[in-house]
Amino acid sequence: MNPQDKMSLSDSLMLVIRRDWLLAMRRRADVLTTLVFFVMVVSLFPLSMEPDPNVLRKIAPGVVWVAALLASMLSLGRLFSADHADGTLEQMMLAPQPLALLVFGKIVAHWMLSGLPLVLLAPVLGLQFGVPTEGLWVLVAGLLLGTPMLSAIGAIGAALTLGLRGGGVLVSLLVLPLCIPVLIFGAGAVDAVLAAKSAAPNLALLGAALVVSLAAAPWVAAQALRISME
Amino acid sequence: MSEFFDMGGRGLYVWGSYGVVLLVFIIEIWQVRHKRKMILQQLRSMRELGDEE
Amino acid sequence: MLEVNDLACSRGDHRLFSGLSFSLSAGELMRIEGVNGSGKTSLLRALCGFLMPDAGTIRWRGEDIRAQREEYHAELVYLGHLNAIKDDLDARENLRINAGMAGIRLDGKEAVAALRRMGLRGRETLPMKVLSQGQRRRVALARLLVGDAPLWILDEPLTALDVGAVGLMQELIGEHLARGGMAIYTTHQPLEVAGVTTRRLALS
Amino acid sequence: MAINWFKYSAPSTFYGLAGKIAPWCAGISAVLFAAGLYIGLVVAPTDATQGESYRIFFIHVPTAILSMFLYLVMAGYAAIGLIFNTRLSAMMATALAPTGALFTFIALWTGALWGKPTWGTWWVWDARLTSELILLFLYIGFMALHSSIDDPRRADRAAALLAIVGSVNVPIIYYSVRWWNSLHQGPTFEVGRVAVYDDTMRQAFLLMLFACWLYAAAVVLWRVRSIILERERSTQWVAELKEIRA
Repeated sequence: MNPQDKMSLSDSLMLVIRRDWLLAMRRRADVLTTLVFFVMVVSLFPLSMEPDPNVLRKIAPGVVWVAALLASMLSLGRLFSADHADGTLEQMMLAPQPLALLVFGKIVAHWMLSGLPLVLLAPVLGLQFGVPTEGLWVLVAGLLLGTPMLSAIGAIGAALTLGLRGGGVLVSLLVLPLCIPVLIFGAGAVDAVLAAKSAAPNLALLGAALVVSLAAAPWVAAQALRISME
Repeated sequence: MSEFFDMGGRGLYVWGSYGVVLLVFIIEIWQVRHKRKMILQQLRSMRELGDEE
Repeated sequence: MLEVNDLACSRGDHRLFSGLSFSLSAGELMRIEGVNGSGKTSLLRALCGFLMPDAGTIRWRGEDIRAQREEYHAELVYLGHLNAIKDDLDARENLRINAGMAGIRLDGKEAVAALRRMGLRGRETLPMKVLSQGQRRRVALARLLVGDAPLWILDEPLTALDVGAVGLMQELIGEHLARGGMAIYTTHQPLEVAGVTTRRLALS
Repeated sequence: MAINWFKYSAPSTFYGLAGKIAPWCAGISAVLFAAGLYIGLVVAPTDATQGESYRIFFIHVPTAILSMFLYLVMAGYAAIGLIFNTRLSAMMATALAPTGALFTFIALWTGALWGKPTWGTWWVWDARLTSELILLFLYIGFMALHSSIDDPRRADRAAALLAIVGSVNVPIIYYSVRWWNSLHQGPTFEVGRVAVYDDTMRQAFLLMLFACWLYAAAVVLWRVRSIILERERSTQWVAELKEIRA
């Protein structure tokens, strides 16, 4: 075999991302379901109360963030389970690249398919709640920094609950408490702007947490996969 | 004495706290003892089955 | 090349086997035998590094496999009970992606050639959904034709295969051994390679 | 003289050792509880601002401290079990979880009963109570994960990893909740805050803290004995125990 036939680390990373993207495109309904769920949860809040514009504006960041959290929990079940069921995960673990790298690829793909659409849709929902423009920007910035973290931390939970009965509920039970800081800083950023304060500290903390979790979570999730595959 | 149990009108809260603690401890100790009893019983019956063979 | 020393494995708290030692060198073929539940699959999974042994060592080229995971994986092909095949993709896409996952870049032509060798001419771009179980197994086995990994670990490779495909497998393993490769497998069907004595390892 | 720690890490040795230590822990704990409750409820003076309801402090704060401490101990045992593959450490982690969760529950319950007379609400979203609530979720997650995996070794290892991830997160969660709380309500609104000005208050608090700690030790050791028997049931030494031969 020629040396140029071997794949570099970045080639393998791209392969995993492209593969998950391709598979999702063949099953677009799954991506859409998550998105519709997100919109639906957010829309339920005004219906469950007196739609006072002032109150709605106040609760908007929290509602959007909680809905984003729930929507990404919903899609976590698919992260490894299909690959586990058909044996692809075994082959992934036997790849000559570090497993953490491939897991990182899957996290990136998961975020592009379930996190990014939420980020893009969030301003529209913000407008429904009467959030002013500067608040919308901060909401998007916060979600952009926060949703990859949900995918990364979620990957750990998904790997730990691989192939278990009732894995879907269990994964939320494990992952949601760990995501609380993300929720606090993300929703806090928008709150700060709406209260005419700077959102910078919140966003800086979110950014720092993102760097740390993207560095650590793939490795931890890889260990979890090894445990679960035993 | 009744003054002690009244706790300056806050008896419900103070005794509610300590009472639940007592209850939780009793339940936990009972549960631990029960678990030990069950496992010993199980091991004994396993042993008897082993002796018959 | 592959040395197993005093290996012990268990499932949960139940011991499957212990004190297992053997070695396998270039050109050798080994068949693992034993009744259901004797730990054949567990042994193969331990050899891949999935299962942590309770005791003992597994060495590849003199070094523990856990100390050199990536290097070892580059020289290993494992085919388990599961085919690692995606229903939403076609045969060619499946093979190219699986090869890529194993670090081998495969162009469309090479993939088609490998699939044709496995007797899948005309099925290369059909969605996997419409293929039969035996044909899916053939797509999975096509992984053996790409790359040059010396160690093959095959768990029941003949499941769902017809007589023709079994003959093809015997041929493929023979070629692999002639190249200096080695293979270790389990099977409930007869699988003999002409001119090679199969070593047998019985698990009790 | 060097102590052979590995000897005590064998489940068979530890089973006997735990059986000897546990009654002592329980006995001392009972004495300390009696002394602590007497000083805390009878001797210690009434608080000037909060009245008698501050006496919940003597049980709320020790259980809150221990609930966090037990989580860290649990994560520590879990980490040792994961790294060195020692079976006993994993069993200890499993035995610690229910007691930790119960202490968390007590801290929450007593916190609520403190909030009502002091601020007029059953629940305040202050840093300590909120962190306790999240801690309870973490404990429940640990136990739920452990019990939903059939293979005991996988269960030990998966739950251990979760506990380690959780213990890294506990301080982050605590400080993020604190920071969020300081932005919204101000730091004055914290359950468990008492100006300790009297020596008897300090004594009662320390007595109760050690009493709770020893109670936890006793219960965990008793529980781990059952877990050891359950997990080692097929071994020779279990079959030879006199409590089973009897």
